[in-house]
This record gives sequence, structure tokens and C-alpha cells, in this order.
Amino acid sequence: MKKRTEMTVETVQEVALDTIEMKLNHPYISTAAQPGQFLHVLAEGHTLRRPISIASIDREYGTITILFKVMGSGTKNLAAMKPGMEVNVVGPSGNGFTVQETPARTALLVGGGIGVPPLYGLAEELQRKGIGVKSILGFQSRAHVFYKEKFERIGTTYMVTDDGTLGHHGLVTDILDKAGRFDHYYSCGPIPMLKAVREQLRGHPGFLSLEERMGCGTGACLACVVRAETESGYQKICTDGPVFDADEVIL
Amino acid sequence: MKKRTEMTVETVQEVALDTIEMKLNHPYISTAAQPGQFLHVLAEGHTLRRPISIASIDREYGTITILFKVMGSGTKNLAAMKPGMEVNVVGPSGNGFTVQETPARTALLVGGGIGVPPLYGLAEELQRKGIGVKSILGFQSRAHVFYKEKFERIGTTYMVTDDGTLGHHGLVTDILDKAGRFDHYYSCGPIPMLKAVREQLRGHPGFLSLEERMGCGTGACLACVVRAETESGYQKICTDGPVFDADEVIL
Amino acid sequence: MTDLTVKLPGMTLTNPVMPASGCFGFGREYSAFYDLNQLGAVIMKAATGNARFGNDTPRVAETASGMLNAIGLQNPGVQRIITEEVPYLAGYDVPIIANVAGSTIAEYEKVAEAFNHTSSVNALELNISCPNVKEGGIQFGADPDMAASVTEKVKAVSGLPVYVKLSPNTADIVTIARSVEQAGADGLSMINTLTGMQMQLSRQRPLLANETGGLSGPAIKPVAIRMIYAVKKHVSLPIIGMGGICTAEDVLEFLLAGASAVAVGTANFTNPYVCPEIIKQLPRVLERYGFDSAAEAIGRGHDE
Amino acid sequence: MTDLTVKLPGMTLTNPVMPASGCFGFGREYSAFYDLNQLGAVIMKAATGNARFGNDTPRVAETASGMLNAIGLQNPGVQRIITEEVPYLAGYDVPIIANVAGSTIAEYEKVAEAFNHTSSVNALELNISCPNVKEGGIQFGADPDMAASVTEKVKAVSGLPVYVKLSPNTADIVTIARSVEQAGADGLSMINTLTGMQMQLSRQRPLLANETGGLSGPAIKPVAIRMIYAVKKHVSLPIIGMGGICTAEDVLEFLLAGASAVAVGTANFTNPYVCPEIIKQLPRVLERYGFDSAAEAIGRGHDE
Ligand SMILES: Cc1cc2nc3c(=O)[nH]c(=O)nc-3n(C[C@H](O)[C@H](O)[C@H](O)COP(=O)(O)OP(=O)(O)OC[C@H]3O[C@@H](n4cnc5c(N)ncnc54)[C@H](O)[C@@H]3O)c2cc1C
Ligand SMILES: Cc1cc2nc3c(=O)[nH]c(=O)nc-3n(C[C@H](O)[C@H](O)[C@H](O)COP(=O)(O)OP(=O)(O)OC[C@H]3O[C@@H](n4cnc5c(N)ncnc54)[C@H](O)[C@@H]3O)c2cc1C
Ligand SMILES: Cc1cc2nc3c(=O)[nH]c(=O)nc-3n(C[C@H](O)[C@H](O)[C@H](O)COP(=O)(O)O)c2cc1C
Ligand SMILES: Cc1cc2nc3c(=O)[nH]c(=O)nc-3n(C[C@H](O)[C@H](O)[C@H](O)COP(=O)(O)O)c2cc1C
Ligand code: FES
Ligand code: FES
Repeated sequence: MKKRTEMTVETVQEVALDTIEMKLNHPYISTAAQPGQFLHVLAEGHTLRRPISIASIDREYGTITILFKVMGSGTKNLAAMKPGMEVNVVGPSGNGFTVQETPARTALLVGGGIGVPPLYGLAEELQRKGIGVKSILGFQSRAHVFYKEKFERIGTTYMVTDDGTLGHHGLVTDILDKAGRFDHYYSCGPIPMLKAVREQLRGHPGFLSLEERMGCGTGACLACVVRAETESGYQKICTDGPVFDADEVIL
Repeated sequence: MKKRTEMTVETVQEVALDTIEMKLNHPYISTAAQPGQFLHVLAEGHTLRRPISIASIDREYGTITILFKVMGSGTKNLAAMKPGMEVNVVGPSGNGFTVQETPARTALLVGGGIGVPPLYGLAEELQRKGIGVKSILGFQSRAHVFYKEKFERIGTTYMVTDDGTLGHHGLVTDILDKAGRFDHYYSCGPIPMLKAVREQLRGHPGFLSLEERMGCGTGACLACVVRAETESGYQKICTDGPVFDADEVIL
Repeated sequence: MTDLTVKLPGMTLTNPVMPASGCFGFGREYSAFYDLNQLGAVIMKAATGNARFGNDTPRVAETASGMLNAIGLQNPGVQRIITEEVPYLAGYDVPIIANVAGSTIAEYEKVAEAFNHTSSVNALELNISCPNVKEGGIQFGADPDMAASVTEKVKAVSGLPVYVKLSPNTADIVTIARSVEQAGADGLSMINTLTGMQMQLSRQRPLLANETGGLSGPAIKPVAIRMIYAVKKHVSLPIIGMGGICTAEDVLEFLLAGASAVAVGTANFTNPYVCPEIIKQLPRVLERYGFDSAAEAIGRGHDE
Repeated sequence: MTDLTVKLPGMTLTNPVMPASGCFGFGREYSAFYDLNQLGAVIMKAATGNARFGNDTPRVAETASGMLNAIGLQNPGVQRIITEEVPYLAGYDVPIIANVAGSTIAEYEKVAEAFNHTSSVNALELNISCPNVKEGGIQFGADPDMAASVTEKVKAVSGLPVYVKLSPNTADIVTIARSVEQAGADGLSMINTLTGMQMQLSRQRPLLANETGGLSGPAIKPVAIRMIYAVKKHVSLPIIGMGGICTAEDVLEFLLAGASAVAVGTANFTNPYVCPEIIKQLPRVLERYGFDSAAEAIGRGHDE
């Protein structure tokens, strides 16, 4: 069950250009959270909450790690929080990644930019379940890269940058076949990337994590809909998603 | 010359019920300020600045003391400031008290509630100039009283409370004649009090410090006018005042 | 004990605070946060004759002390609302107000008529002020004659009290209010959103797919108060007031201006518990300003 | 080097940023903070035929991301403005726009005509949108025919380009804009304030002595952007845009929506240095979004 609560900031760190890693403590949220879910975070002085994915969960220490890029004034405020301060969140929100245990033996993760964080928590979860993980991670440039080593510790990881300053020069979709065999794929990133990934991986079962501007973040306002092959013709990203079966949503 | 600048909070203290004393450091402001002037203080997240009187000036240590009552959200924010934080002010603003040295030998100060703070800086200044000070200070109740001892250290001080919990039970105007002889008077407080004081002390030269809701605080918007016996028919409290010759303004 | 009860045509509210249409779905989502029985009433999301998908996304944008929305009246259609949503809400002991929208007068009539067939709906809120649809909505609310005509037609087919929801996008709200009063409205609901726009600098285009959207939140509160105050002077219908309410103090401000009850919209997004929190604070706030009851404060901001 | 120059009828501005009428007096006060030569232009406080005292106090109230004002066009009258204020501003190398108000068309004509007799004023801003006076002001701006008629009469007596300042308190800003365009306006200035009100809980009365006031500040920016965008689509007059501008990003948003220059009002109160600060940031912001000049950005938020 999702709750509105205060989480205590444990650490705040710039892990890449304009990219903040923040560890938040809350026994309940950290127990209830699943990879792929998000926190709907209140940024002081703002009307709308900011959706930020859960990047990693430490149930033992009761913490959640989030990673976010400083974009506008909400994330800027958030980045200025100091250890000991409290962040007001509604969470864990939405439906996270479905981790299929059988017969899946290997999963391919494809992430772009700020779509990478939720995949990290997923990678950890997959590893815990004994499922092999291969990752293809795209960033704008070397300066934007984060969590490379962490992904590498979990499985084979291919790096891609728009400007070639690290790994493959180009798009994640250029090297999808490099990854070889896998059972499921999981992808998160900008819509054009998700479209291309889905197109190229058609035939494989897969899950996409989508983003949309939100009002309520709780399923009531219909701000965040995506057209889908459902009876109603749509799904709500904030409650039905953000993770969807790749075949279900119309991008 | 008035400036927009950041002043550093040195101390914050609740000196009476909902009444905060705050010491702010700034070499320039503390040198330029005169008793009766005000700081136009930015309260985070607010469109309009808050006018707060300069209650005391310590030129040696470069500090200004302000005293304010927590009323709405602006003063609430301000009260939450901690030592080391910076307060954005425009100041010193307005025209302060005129301290006439000759032939004045004794001044009577009449203050009500949150009109008391500017009179304290004045009392200090008068004392420095060798002018005798008598004060009549009115508060809602004993719990609201502040700076009693400080005024007493400077001169004879009569306390008045609305509910009689300290000093005279009633209004400052009940005991104006108790004060005996004086040359000038200075008064600050709610308009009905100022009107009554002026009425009772007609014949004595006096100065009144007025309050009005402000827009610009700098003389440009005409939000803060008071009708006056001037050619234009009005005066601006933010720049012509807040202190006026008692005979000049029409209350 | 401060009495929060408020009587309105079609319902007696245990307190004057209800969620606003479109900001609370059909109640299910917020029932995960608290017991809806605490609410004074619930106003449901707009119903149209058939299901509507609404506008393309993005549908919302944040603004200074407010937000823009261009949902576009997405809803499953009045029949499904009656069969699937009303029964859920009817499980609570709270008056239900159905928000009625349409592209033609006939559609308004059809939707209004449909709600005659459920005993659980207490009143209709006639939405002639939605700024986010190409047809219907605001076009009926901008003109006093059109507004009167929809009101009259809906009154003729409906067995329920009708609150007409007015648009602030007008030079003369009093004339519109008078006009729907004469047409037989039982109450007014005001205000809907102000039409606004935000440019997205990076795309050099309006941010919302619909280009314009409705401005709501604290930013518009002064406009709401002004319009309610003006209408209260000239019209004797009870008013459900809304526009930027976040606190119990805001509620009192609306009551003083002339509202008999209030709706809270955007603030639910900032704080999902805002309605019960306001309701809990309200007795204290009324007391602080010298009121023994909510009813006593209604219209008290007017002279004499 | 990003070129900030903007050409408007009657003046070439070194940059598109000027203080808005009523928020900057006649410049003297802000000249204590910075050199006014940095400004793109200055719009003076409204001038009326004779001196006016304005409304009772309180005249301002704070609102969420905005403020209400009901100054009531206090000013020393057009003659004294010409003899005492214009010469001071003329000492700077900055175009001067005179804001013209009146209670009757004859007064508008008289004030406009008076400004023919000074060589230092570059243009008139015709204020048919002040919400804070009982007569004149907004009553001329709410009706397209009245608006056209004042514009025509003023154009007939004035030798200066006339920018008509429009009110957002209307259901149809485009019709008013078209109407004053046909009447011969040289430009538009938009928007003036939205009418609003605040209740003071402790007094149980409207806070402002005038009861209603004009809402300005960031709260109204989405309304301003929407109206400028809509008018730009249908009218070919240059627009001076205003309403909630605080940053250089805001300026770009107005340019994209269709403004050729902008005015900054309320933000001067929060930060007396806001105009020069915006002007300093503007080249960087234009560059970041791919513009080599301010002129290039004008209207670029529109399709095609
Ligand atoms: C389910 C989900 C998970 C997300 N997870 C992450 C994450 O882990 N790390 C991260 O850096 N970002 C993530 N985002 C994007 C993040 O929400 C936005 O970058 C953030 O809201 C921007 O806020 P701002 O105040 O900095 O920007 P502003 O532009 O000032 O925000 C203005 C408004 O637009 C909304 N907004 C702006 N960009 C986006 C966007 N891309 N998606 C949704 N709303 C947006 C804001 O929430 C706010 O309401 C996620 C978005 C969604 C929908
Ligand atoms: C020249 C001058 C000197 C002052 N000196 C002091 C002082 O030394 N100590 C002190 O406690 N108070 C002083 N005041 C009053 C003080 O400015 C207000 O109490 C304060 O602005 C309230 O702000 P708020 O955000 O708490 O209240 P809110 O009610 O939230 O404020 C809303 C708006 O109203 C304005 N406002 C509200 N009350 C007043 C008021 N009484 N006078 C002017 N503006 C008001 C605020 O500035 C703000 O713009 C002074 C006022 C003036 C004009
Ligand atoms: C996301 C959203 C959806 C809305 N949908 C509707 C609607 O379907 N019908 C309606 O009459 N008003 C709708 N409104 C308007 C609100 O009911 C309310 O009148 C307005 O938002 C002002 O109140 P607020 O400032 O508290 O949000 C909607 C508002 C928002 C923010
Ligand atoms: C205190 C104040 C006084 C104003 N006086 C005038 C005026 O005399 N003439 C006029 O045309 N507009 C006047 N306005 C409106 C502004 O010029 C401007 O159109 C409006 O405030 C919106 O801009 P802003 O949000 O940047 O303040 C005034 C606004 C304020 C806040
Ligand atoms: S954000 Fe409101 S339904 Fe998803
Ligand atoms: S506050 Fe603007 S003139 Fe005094």
C-alpha cells in the first residue's frame, strides 16, 4: 500500500554531471517497494509532485536510493536537500517490473539516460533471483555516465554514448544484437528509444517503463494516460504502470 | 543610501509570546541605519517584502536588531531562520526619527505592541545624545511584553497591559499625564492609539511612526500613502516616512 | 462544538468540504488514503454521453502556485459511470454530485436524464465551463442565453437539483449567474479554470498537446473570491465555491465571500490527505474567528 | 554576440525589457538602485487629466505567487508629469512610453494631446484596462466598440504611436484586439491585471479598501501567454507582453508566444534589480535555446 510519508535523507551525492544520487530512509517504504515503482516527491513550494524512480532498495538498512537529473526548479530544490532533512513522498507508487522466475534465465536491460536508474534496482532483484543480467546503457556523454561499475558487477554491460566519449558511439539500438541470447527484456528511456527497442526486439517478451507528466500520481486525474490495447483503450502510467508489457501499450 | 543586500543572521530568540528578536550582521547597513528606519525583508517564496523596523543598531559590531511578531506566513518563515543563514533585505529604508538636540532635554516615548521596537533604537540614540527618556509601553498582556528592563535601564518606564497582567490595566493614553514634563514625544503603534496620543498631546511637538501595507517599499507604487498637509495632499510611508511630524499627517 | 453542517438543495452535508470534479476521479483512488465518509460530499469526474478518450498528452503543466490541465473530459461515458462508479461511491454515506458535460444540448439532456435512474446521486453539477474541449463546455458558459438555455433544458429532464458550474473566462460573471438563476438553476458552482498556456522553451511550442489548458490552484483564488463575492450580492442561489483552496483558512475565506460549501481540486495532488486535513482544522479556524458554525460564516464578508 | 535590439513603432529598443506602468513610478526611485540607461524603455505611471489621489488604503495585498493592487490611478496629473517627471527621464537615453488614462473619452484625448507637447515621449500606452477606478479604465476595454472608439479618438489627436493596453477580464480578447487594430492602434500592450479579491479573516471584510484589486505577478503568467498567443494568431500589431515576468526565461516565453517586447511589473517589488538582472541574463538564455537575436524569437512558438 502506498503512503504519504516523510523519508529522511541519508546521503546526497553528485554521481555524474547534474545527476544526484540520494539515499532515503524509511522502514515501511523500503519494505514495500519493488523495482520499477516510483516515489512521488514533493518539492518545496511546488504544486505538483515529481515522479522519481526507485533505483535501488536496501531492505536490511531500510533505505531507498533514487537517482535524478537536475532539470528544472523541482529537482534543483531536491538536490539542495541535506542529510537529516525530510523529503515528503507518496510511495511506493505504481506497478514495478514483473520478475519472471521461470523459465527466464537471462534478462536484457536497455536503458537510456535517466531511464537507467530503475533498471539498476531491477538488475539487483534479478541477480538475487539467480537470473542472468546483460545491460546496454546509453548516455549523452562520458560526463553523464553513472553506475557503470555497479552494472558491470552484476553482468555484462555495454556502454553507449551519443558523442562516443565512452563505449560505442551512437544509439543503444545499434548494438542490441551484440547482447546475444536472452529470455526477456526490460527497457526504460525516452519514447523514441523505447519504440526502436521494441521494434528491434519484437518477438521477445519485454517490459517498458514509460514517463508522462503527472497530476495526481494516484490514478484519479487522467493526466498520464497512454493508449493501450485494453478494453478502455488506455492505461494510466501512474497506477497501471509505469512498467507495461511491451505489447500492451501504443507508443 | 539604501541597498539590496544579504544580512547574516547572528542570533534568533523568542523574547515574548510569538515575538522574535533577530540580530543581523552587515557592516554597511548597520553604519547607514538610523532609528525609525526599516528593513524591507524578503520572506522566501513571497512576492512582497515585509517591512520590519530597526529596533537597535550596534555600529561597533556591525549588527542591527529587529523584533517582530509572527503574524502570517512571511514572519513565520523569517522566524524559522537559523544563525548563519542569510536574509535578503532592502535597507535601510525610509526616514527615521529626527532627534532634536536643542533645546530638547526630555523625550516621551509612547509605544504599543509591535510599535515598541523602533522606539528602543530611538531611546538608545536619545540617551547617547544626553536627552532624557521616559517611556510608556503598552502590550496585550504580560506574555507579550518584551524589552521592559532595557527601557527601564534608559529611563523611567511605565508599563500598560490590556488585561492588567502587568502594570496599568488599560490603555497607554490613560497614563500619559503620569509622565510629567517633556519636550518632544515620539509614538509608534496602531492608528487608533496614535490618534488618541496625538489628540491628548496636542501642543507638544511630536513624531509618529506609521504602518501601511507596502508594494515596492521604495516610493514607486503609491501603495502606502497617507493623506497629509502637503502640496500633493499625501505622503508615502515607505520613503517620506515611516516617521512623520505629528501635525503633518491626516489620520 | 462547532457545527459544520451545511444544508444545500438535495443534500445535507456533515461539513462543507468536498473534492472538486476531475481531481478525485470517482473516489476509488483516494479511498486508499482515507475513509471517504469524512467528506462533506463527492463531486465526480465529468460524465458525457459516450466514453471519451480526451486530449493527447502532455495534459498537465505546472505554473506558479498552480497548474494547467487539458484532460479533455476523458471518462467512460454516463452508463458505465452509473453501473460501475456510482455503486462504489454509494457504499459510502456521503452525498454524490454528478458532473454533467456534453458537446450539444441534447447530450447534456441525455446525461442528466441518465442520472435520474440511480437513487444514489444527490445533485448534478452542470459543467458549462470546461475550457479543454473543442465543442461544448465553455461555449455554453460564455453566453448568458446559451447558459440559460442548457440550464432550462436540463432542469426539464432531471429530477435532481442542478448546480451550474460557471467559467471565470468572462467579463461579466454576474450576468451569467443571474441568467442561469432565472432559468431555474438550484445552485451555482464556481469557479472552473481560467484558460492559460505555457510555452516549452526547449521545443519552442506550447507545452500541452492541446496548447491551452485550464489554470487552477492557489494562483486563481483571488479571482474565485472576487467572482463569488460579486455573484452573492446579486443572486440568491447557494454557491459551491472552489479555486485554489488548500487550507481551512481558505475555506473560511470562501464562506465569508458567499459560498455555502466548497470544493478542493488541485490541492489533492499536492497532498492526497488535504480534504480530511482541512475538515479536521475547520472547527478550530471557525472558532478562532468567532464562529460557532460553518453556516454562520456564509456571506458574512458582505456589508451590514 | 546575441543581438537584443527590437524595433517597435516609435522607438528602437536596445533590449526588449522595460518596467511596466505603475510599478516603476516615473523612474526616480529605481534610479537609486541602477542606471536606467540599461533598460529597453520605461513605461510611466498612468497620467490623467488632473491630479488624482486614488483609493483609500490598504491598496495592496499579497496572494499566492502574486499580489492585488487597487492604487486607483493616483498621479499628479498630466501637466505636472510633463513638466516634472518627463524631463527627469529624458535625462536618460531610453525611450519613454506614457500611460494614458481617463474617466471619459474627452479626458483620454486631453491627456494624449498633452503629450504632443513634449519631444521626449516616444509612444503612448492607452490604458483602457485599469480595474481599480469607478469610471473609465476597464469599462472602455471590456467592449470592442468602446475600445475602438477611444483608440480612434486618441489616434486622431495624438502625434505618437499608440499601444492599446488590453484587459484580461474578457471572454474574447481576440475580438477586442482586432477591434482596436482596425481603429488604428499601432501596437498592443497586454495584459493588465485580472480582477481579484482577498477577504481578511480577522475583519471579515475584503482586505483592500476598494474591495477588489488587480491581480498581477507570476500567478497570471499562463493567462498572459495564452492571450498573447491567441492575439498573435489573428492580429498583426506588435505586442508589448507582460504578466508575471521574473526571469529571462519568462521573457523568452513571451517572445515565443508573440510579444515583441516585454514589461516587468510586480517583480520589481520583490527584487528592485530585476530588470537589469533579466537584461544581463537574456543573451545567455536566448543562446541556450538557439537564438542569435531577440527579434528572431518573436512569435516562434507558433506553428508553420
Ligand atoms: C514514472 C517516472 C519515473 C521517473 N524517474 C526518474 C528518475 O528516476 N530520475 C530522473 O531524473 N527523472 C525521472 N523522471 C523524470 C522526472 O520526473 C522529471 O525530470 C522531473 O519531474 C522534472 O522536475 P523539475 O521540477 O526538475 O522540472 P520542471 O520542468 O520544472 O517540472 C515542471 C513539471 O513538469 C513535470 N516534468 C518535467 N519533466 C518531466 C518528465 N520527464 N516526466 C514527467 N514529468 C516531468 C514535473 O514533474 C513538474 O510537474 C521520471 C518520470 C516519471 C513519469
Ligand atoms: C514601516 C513598518 C514597520 C514595521 N515594523 C515592524 C516591526 O518592527 N515588528 C513587527 O512585528 N512588525 C512590524 N511591521 C508590521 C509587519 O510588516 C507585518 O506584521 C508583516 O509584514 C506581516 O507579514 P506576514 O507575512 O507575517 O503576514 P501576512 O498577513 O501573511 O502578510 C501578507 C501581506 O500583508 C502585509 N502586512 C500584513 N500586516 C501588515 C502590517 N501590519 N503592516 C504592513 N504590512 C502588513 C505583509 O507585508 C504582506 O505583504 C511594520 C510595518 C511597517 C509598515
Ligand atoms: C486535472 C483537472 C481536471 C478537472 N476536470 C474537471 C471536470 O471534469 N469537470 C469540471 O467541472 N471541472 C473540472 N476541473 C476543474 C475543477 O473541478 C475546479 O473547478 C478547478 O480546478 C478550480 O479548483 P482548484 O483550484 O481547487 O483546482 C478539473 C480540474 C483539474 C485540475
Ligand atoms: C501596483 C501596480 C500599479 C499598476 N498601475 C498601473 C497603471 O497605472 N497603468 C497600467 O496600465 N497598468 C498598471 N498596472 C499593471 C501593470 O502595468 C501590469 O500590466 C500588470 O501588473 C501585469 O504585470 P506584472 O505581473 O509583471 O506585474 C499596475 C500594476 C501594479 C502591480
Ligand atoms: S497522474 Fe493522475 S491519473 Fe496518473
Ligand atoms: S510601498 Fe510603493 S510607494 Fe510605498
